[in-house]
Amino acid sequence: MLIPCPHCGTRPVEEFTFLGDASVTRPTTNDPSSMEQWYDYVYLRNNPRGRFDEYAHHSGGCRSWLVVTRNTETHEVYGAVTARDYTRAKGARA
Amino acid sequence: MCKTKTLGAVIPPYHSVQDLRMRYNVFSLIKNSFSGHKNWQPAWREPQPKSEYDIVIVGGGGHGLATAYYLAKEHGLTNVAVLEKGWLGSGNIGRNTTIIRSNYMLPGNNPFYEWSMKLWENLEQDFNFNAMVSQRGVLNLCHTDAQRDAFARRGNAMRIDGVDAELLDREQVREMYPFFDFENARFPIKGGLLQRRGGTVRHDAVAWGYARGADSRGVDIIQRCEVTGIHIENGKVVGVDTNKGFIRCKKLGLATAGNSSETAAMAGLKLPVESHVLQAFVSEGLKPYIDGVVTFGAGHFYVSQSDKGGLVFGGDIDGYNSYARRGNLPMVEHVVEAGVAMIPSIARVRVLRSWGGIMDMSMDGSPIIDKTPIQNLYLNTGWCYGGFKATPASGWCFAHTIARDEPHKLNAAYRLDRFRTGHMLDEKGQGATPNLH
Amino acid sequence: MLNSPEKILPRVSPLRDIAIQGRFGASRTAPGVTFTVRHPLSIISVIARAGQGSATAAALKGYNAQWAGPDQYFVLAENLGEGALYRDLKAKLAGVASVTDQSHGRVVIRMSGPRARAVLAKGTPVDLHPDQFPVGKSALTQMAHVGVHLTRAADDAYDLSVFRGFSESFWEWMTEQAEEYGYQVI
Amino acid sequence: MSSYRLDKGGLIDRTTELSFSFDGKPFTGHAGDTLASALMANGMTLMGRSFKYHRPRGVITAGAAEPNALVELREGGRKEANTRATMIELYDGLTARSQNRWPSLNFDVGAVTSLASSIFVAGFYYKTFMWPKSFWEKIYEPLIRRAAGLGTASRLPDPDKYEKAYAHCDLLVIGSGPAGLMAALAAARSGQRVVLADEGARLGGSLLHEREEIDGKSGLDWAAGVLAELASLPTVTLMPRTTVMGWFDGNIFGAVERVNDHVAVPDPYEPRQRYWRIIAKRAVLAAGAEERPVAFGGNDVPGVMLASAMRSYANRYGVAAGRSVAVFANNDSAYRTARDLKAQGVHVEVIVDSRMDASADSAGVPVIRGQQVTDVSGRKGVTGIELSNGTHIDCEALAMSGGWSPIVNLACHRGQKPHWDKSLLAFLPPDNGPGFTVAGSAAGKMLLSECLADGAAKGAAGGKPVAVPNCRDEGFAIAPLWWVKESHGKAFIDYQNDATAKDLPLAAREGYRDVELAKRYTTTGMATDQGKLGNINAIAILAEATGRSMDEVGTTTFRPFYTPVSFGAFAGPFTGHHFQPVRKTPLHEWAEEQGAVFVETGLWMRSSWFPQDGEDWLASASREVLATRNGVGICDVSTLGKIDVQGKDAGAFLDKLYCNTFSTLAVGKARYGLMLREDGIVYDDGTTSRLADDHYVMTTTTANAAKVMAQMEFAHQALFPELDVTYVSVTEQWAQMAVAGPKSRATLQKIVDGLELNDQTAPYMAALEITVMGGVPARLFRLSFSGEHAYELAVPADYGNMVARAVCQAGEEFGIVPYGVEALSIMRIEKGHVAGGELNGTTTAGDLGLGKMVSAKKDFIGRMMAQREGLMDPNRQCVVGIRPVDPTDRIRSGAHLLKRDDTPSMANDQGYVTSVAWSPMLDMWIGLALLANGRARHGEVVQVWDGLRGARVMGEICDPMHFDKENKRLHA
Repeated sequence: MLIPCPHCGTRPVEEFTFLGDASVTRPTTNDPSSMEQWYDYVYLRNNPRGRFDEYAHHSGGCRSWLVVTRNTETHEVYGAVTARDYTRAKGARA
Repeated sequence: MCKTKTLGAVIPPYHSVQDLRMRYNVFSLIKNSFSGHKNWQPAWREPQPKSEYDIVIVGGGGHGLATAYYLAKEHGLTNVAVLEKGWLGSGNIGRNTTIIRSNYMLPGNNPFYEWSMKLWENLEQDFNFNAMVSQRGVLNLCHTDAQRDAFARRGNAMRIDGVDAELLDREQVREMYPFFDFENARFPIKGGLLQRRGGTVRHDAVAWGYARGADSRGVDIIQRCEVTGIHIENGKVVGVDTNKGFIRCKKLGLATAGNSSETAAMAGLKLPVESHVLQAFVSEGLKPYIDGVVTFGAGHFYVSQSDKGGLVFGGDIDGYNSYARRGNLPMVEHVVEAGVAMIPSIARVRVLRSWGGIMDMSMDGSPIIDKTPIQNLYLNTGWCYGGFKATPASGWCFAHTIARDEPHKLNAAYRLDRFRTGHMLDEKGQGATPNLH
Repeated sequence: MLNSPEKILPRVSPLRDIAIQGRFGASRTAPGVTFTVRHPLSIISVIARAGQGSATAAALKGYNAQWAGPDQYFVLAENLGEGALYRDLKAKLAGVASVTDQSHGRVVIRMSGPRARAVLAKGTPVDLHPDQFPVGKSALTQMAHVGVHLTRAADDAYDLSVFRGFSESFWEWMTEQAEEYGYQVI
Repeated sequence: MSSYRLDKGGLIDRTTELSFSFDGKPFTGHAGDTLASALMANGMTLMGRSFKYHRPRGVITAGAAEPNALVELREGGRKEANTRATMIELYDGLTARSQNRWPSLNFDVGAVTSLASSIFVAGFYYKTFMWPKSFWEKIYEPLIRRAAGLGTASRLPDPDKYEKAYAHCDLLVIGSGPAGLMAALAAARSGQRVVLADEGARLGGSLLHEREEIDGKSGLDWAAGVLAELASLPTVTLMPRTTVMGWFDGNIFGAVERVNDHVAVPDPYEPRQRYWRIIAKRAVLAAGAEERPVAFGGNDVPGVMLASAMRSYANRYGVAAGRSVAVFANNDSAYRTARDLKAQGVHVEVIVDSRMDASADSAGVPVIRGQQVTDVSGRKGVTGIELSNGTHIDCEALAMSGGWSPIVNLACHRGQKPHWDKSLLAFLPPDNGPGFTVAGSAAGKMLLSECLADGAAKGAAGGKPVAVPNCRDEGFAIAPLWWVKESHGKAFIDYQNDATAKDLPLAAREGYRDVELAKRYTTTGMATDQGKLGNINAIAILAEATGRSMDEVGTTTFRPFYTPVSFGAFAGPFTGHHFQPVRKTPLHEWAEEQGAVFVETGLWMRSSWFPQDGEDWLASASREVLATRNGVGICDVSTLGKIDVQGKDAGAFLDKLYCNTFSTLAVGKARYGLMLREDGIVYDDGTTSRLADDHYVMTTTTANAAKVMAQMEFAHQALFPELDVTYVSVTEQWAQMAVAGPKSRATLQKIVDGLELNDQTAPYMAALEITVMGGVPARLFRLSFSGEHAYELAVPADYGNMVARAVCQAGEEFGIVPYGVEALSIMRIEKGHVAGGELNGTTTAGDLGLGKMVSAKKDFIGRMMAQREGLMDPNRQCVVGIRPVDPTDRIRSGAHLLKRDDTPSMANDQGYVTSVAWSPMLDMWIGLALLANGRARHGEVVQVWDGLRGARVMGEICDPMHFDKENKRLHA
């Protein structure tokens, strides 16, 4: 599998560490009533067969966290953006 | 072998198995040889699905078939269908590294896996099928003082509950496996934790034995039947859509391993589970080389030798979510590097084949066997890479949970809501990162 | 102003007793690869603060600054006293970038010669074809389980910068990979 | 003894004679031979025994799919089991032995199993060996295991080296036959970076053994011309002896180059094999096609082989399979064998063609049409054949051809399925898009002209086309024939595993109808050739038995590896001591001088203890503790993770990372910090110091340094990108030493420049930037893990050893000792500080007695989830101290805790001992433990149950701080 790191160019999968579903959003409140949101954030995961946004750490390269869009059934990689940009875009959508 | 206490159910001797079309034994083999083996009956029927069942189990793998078997055998529930989208046993039951053991540590896990071991020990006579249960020992190597301390904790947790465990020192390990690297190792072998009752089982035969046993009791095993939707009315499951039409059911059990998130999503449930590919490997056939099962403690590698002579081995998951039953080279190298580090002479042995299975990796490394928020929907998932050894107990407990609508005490800790309440069963201490379990 | 400590205590490379000068490996032909330990060296990590990426890049004009990640650089210099480059950059980049001295934390090995690229191909998945990896370009990668900051210094010369603690192990691996071509250490 | 060397012909070098031995007997052959061809040239047709029935077997193929002629090659640590004689290039001094036979290949007692073969049908073992139960493990299984397996693996370490490498190219061409050469040429001429790989020792593929002409030249000469052109181009890499064994995601191919398998012992500077990962923009698979056997009685007798193999032995190796041969085929291609053999002067008795309408040119060899070979006579060599009409024909060898199967394996390695072509009687490769195309006969192009044109087109892929050379095509016509059912003898499908044609209908009858189930039940296709020869026949027989089409039955999954790969190749140089890199601290040299015993800690080597005069670890560590507590000790703590954190929001960032607060820390001070995971469990701990308003340096535990760094990167980049903060590891920049004990200040004072150390200038938890030894920059932290008045001194790593020596010199008058991690651990347990045993990934701050550190005022990672009921339960196991009631008793780590009078059971389990130490200060074993509701149980006596080691002692629960509870020494 080749991952197109926005900083380093295309690199093979052995340079990356994965952290799963990137669609989760850390709650912005610590109010006790938000416990369910936190449970969802920490424990529940999108786990689709097919297109999937996932966190990937270029741990063997530039050490950037990326969000890679990939097909979990064919392993086709559609693209990657930095987690920073992904988070900001998600914030902008919210 | 150490004494173990029984856990409720009494395992019947083989002669109480009822209604088998044809008993298997050496005499039936000889008899059939005279007729050129033309008269063997099918091991299971190929029925068309009925329009309604009391219980439908989704997933014709080890856990699903075992569930159906024990529903029929232990609870007398035979109006049961097992729906399998591929061929019987095409999931992880047919693609694992065949290891059985009960060397667990936490109170929620240990009695469950020990019950599984007891069921293994009587399985073949129970279902009249030789699955080659082979208790040649599982040895976990340790390479640091901290690992040895952790093994001492684990071994004592086993012994305190009557499970066999031995802590070996370096010389005892060397006596068992003198050709391991004791001279030039990057991480010297300091000892190991041995469970002599651990071992291997011929994995396909487990699926076939359970299928034959369930079928003979009236369970319909329907292959090439893919579930495409779950019907829920007023918070209750009423049936499933399949490629062979709608099938009504009073109760629905999901035992779909790596596909659990997908099947649960049909009922609107999001699970604390990720799907990951785990590769396994077999070498060319060799004369006896490794007697038991051995796991390396300084890398990801475990190995045993099958009765056919192939070294069956594996390591870690590839690490990224996947539904593709195949992996990539980095993990192949990672596993094999550890293998050669453990056994320097293995360098000239050849790896014949690699394959992959999809693991239902849970958030604490332990499984879920439970009811769900939806009435009459039951869930069996989260086996990480330990599902095979659990097959008998998983089926036994899941059958109990479905039949009685409540978990058995053996699976009481495997609750779906344990993450919400903070009662995790985390043997490795890795937390909510499924790919580290 | 601090005293210059290397006048009292010489800096000691972790490869001092490892990178022995001489000719090694196959000796059928001229050495395919030449290794040099670049020591002592000043190596300063520069990381731009938020929004200061271009200001940082601009401020580093005139320095030997090698790309080392997004808005990050290693600035290298030879023959400067202990902490001199660090102090210089820290003053120049105040508020613009974080400056950290890594002079002792990394070891830089220069590998050159006609077979240098072939040796590197035994470690890194980075495509070293000159179209893809021209002179002056740097990459962060892994070789032999060790993180490497790799820079093409000339057509057939590369700098490999690794954490100091791994340098001995890395040296053993790298020189073994060069044996078939014959190598010299100078 | 019917095979022999022909007088002329072949690509062997008849002027070079090579000596070798087989089963101890000496033979000679020529350069260019394989072991198989050399044995045949010496009249040896019997080369192996089969798996189940120990049937005598000879070669079936001349290539990689060989299932029968497997031998043990070489000796000692270089011994390799199951090596295909057809792929071993002969070298001088080669030694090989036959396998799976006793006492000899010629007389094998194991063949007795064939007497009972009528009950040894597919799956028989699932039906028996169950009674009596105890017999399985004691009798049946040991027998089965001894009988199973093929060759014997060495138990000596492999002395050879292995390498790994990456390659990049625009086009990878797999296979160097007509299609592969044209593909490579087309791409190379347009300037692309081309890699051409072939498993053979010599490039050329089928052109090396076929007699077809191209552009008016022999195929061999034409190939030589193309190869010369390719070799002259700097953008082309030719890789003979390189098997591309797998296709992986990202168009990455795994390949193994057999650099030195063709010599007795590799050059000391070269590897035996080199494992390649080839990253290709495009690939063309031009692997050719595999000829199929036919299932008929005795189709395994030595001397029965594939028609193409027999042709190859004659044309390439100058060896005839027998003095008179017969040919049996269902297609035209086998006629070439008759013609080529005849041209070489071998007597060809007859061509038996199953087709009534066969019309290929037999060059005068008699053709019997519409007949089939039902049986072969002879046991260890062919003596004749029987036809379906009862005719017996004498011959010494039989060439068979059941048609051709395109070698599509690689094209299906990523889950694709091939599809059946009814006219070619072949599974054709799937369409994998432009990144991976299949060309030539691997794509079902059965004519030479088609192969050349297809290769050229797919190599160019729309780029500049190249001219396709001229050639004359041989015809290709075929009619189905899989299994001659009238056979009396066993008709083998999977030769090595002894799976017969009859096993497949039996499997279907018993319910194992799916091709995957039938495979598993009969073991067809599970031998070392992975079904290359037999699988299509098996599918056809299964299709007939179940009334399905070939496509409905389908193939089993094509999985890596195309041919088996040695463990050594995958492991490369990362074996033995080089399995993982060694990481040494900047004080390693100093520690060595001090006589340290090192211990692996992750990748680090840490000094563990410093024995003197034959001390064991306990005596040494105890002495080190006493000397430190009574005077001064120095310890290498460089392995702790050190992270430089800078920026306007550095404090705010640390507040997110730690459950306690760092934005309020004063410049020049350090603070202990506790880091949680988002699930509320403790992740790591360490001290963090503030060097300036916008500059902190934090420390992590040795074990978690890398993980914490990744966690910081995640927190900043994915969770809090708005924070203006940077962080970089400085672990390796600093040599760091703990200097501890009542004389630590006096010791350090001697090397510190211009600063008087006292409680005002360097109070407890001070963090100072200073210089030592006349100008060496340094950081001085007044921290204590030991509980003593202590410091940690950090200096740039290149100075580390010299500074450590200077500290030792300065402390000499106080009796300074170096102490290692053992002594460090003893002292931390005496003081009740938690470490790895307690920070085990399942404990909360509260469990560790650190609940008060958890801020209620701010958001931080782990805050909310830590409040779940299961993590707040007062009955959770929490850290306590434990010591034996009888001070002469020993407590061991990993022992479990039970109430005083309880019987051992999981239900009664109360916790366990996490860390222990012999305390030289208290003169007894002490420990830390996790105990249910432990904080409320100080003073309680419990059982310390260690059934694993047969020990049970009574222990008293106490405060975790065993020693100096008032912390007087810290401030002394």
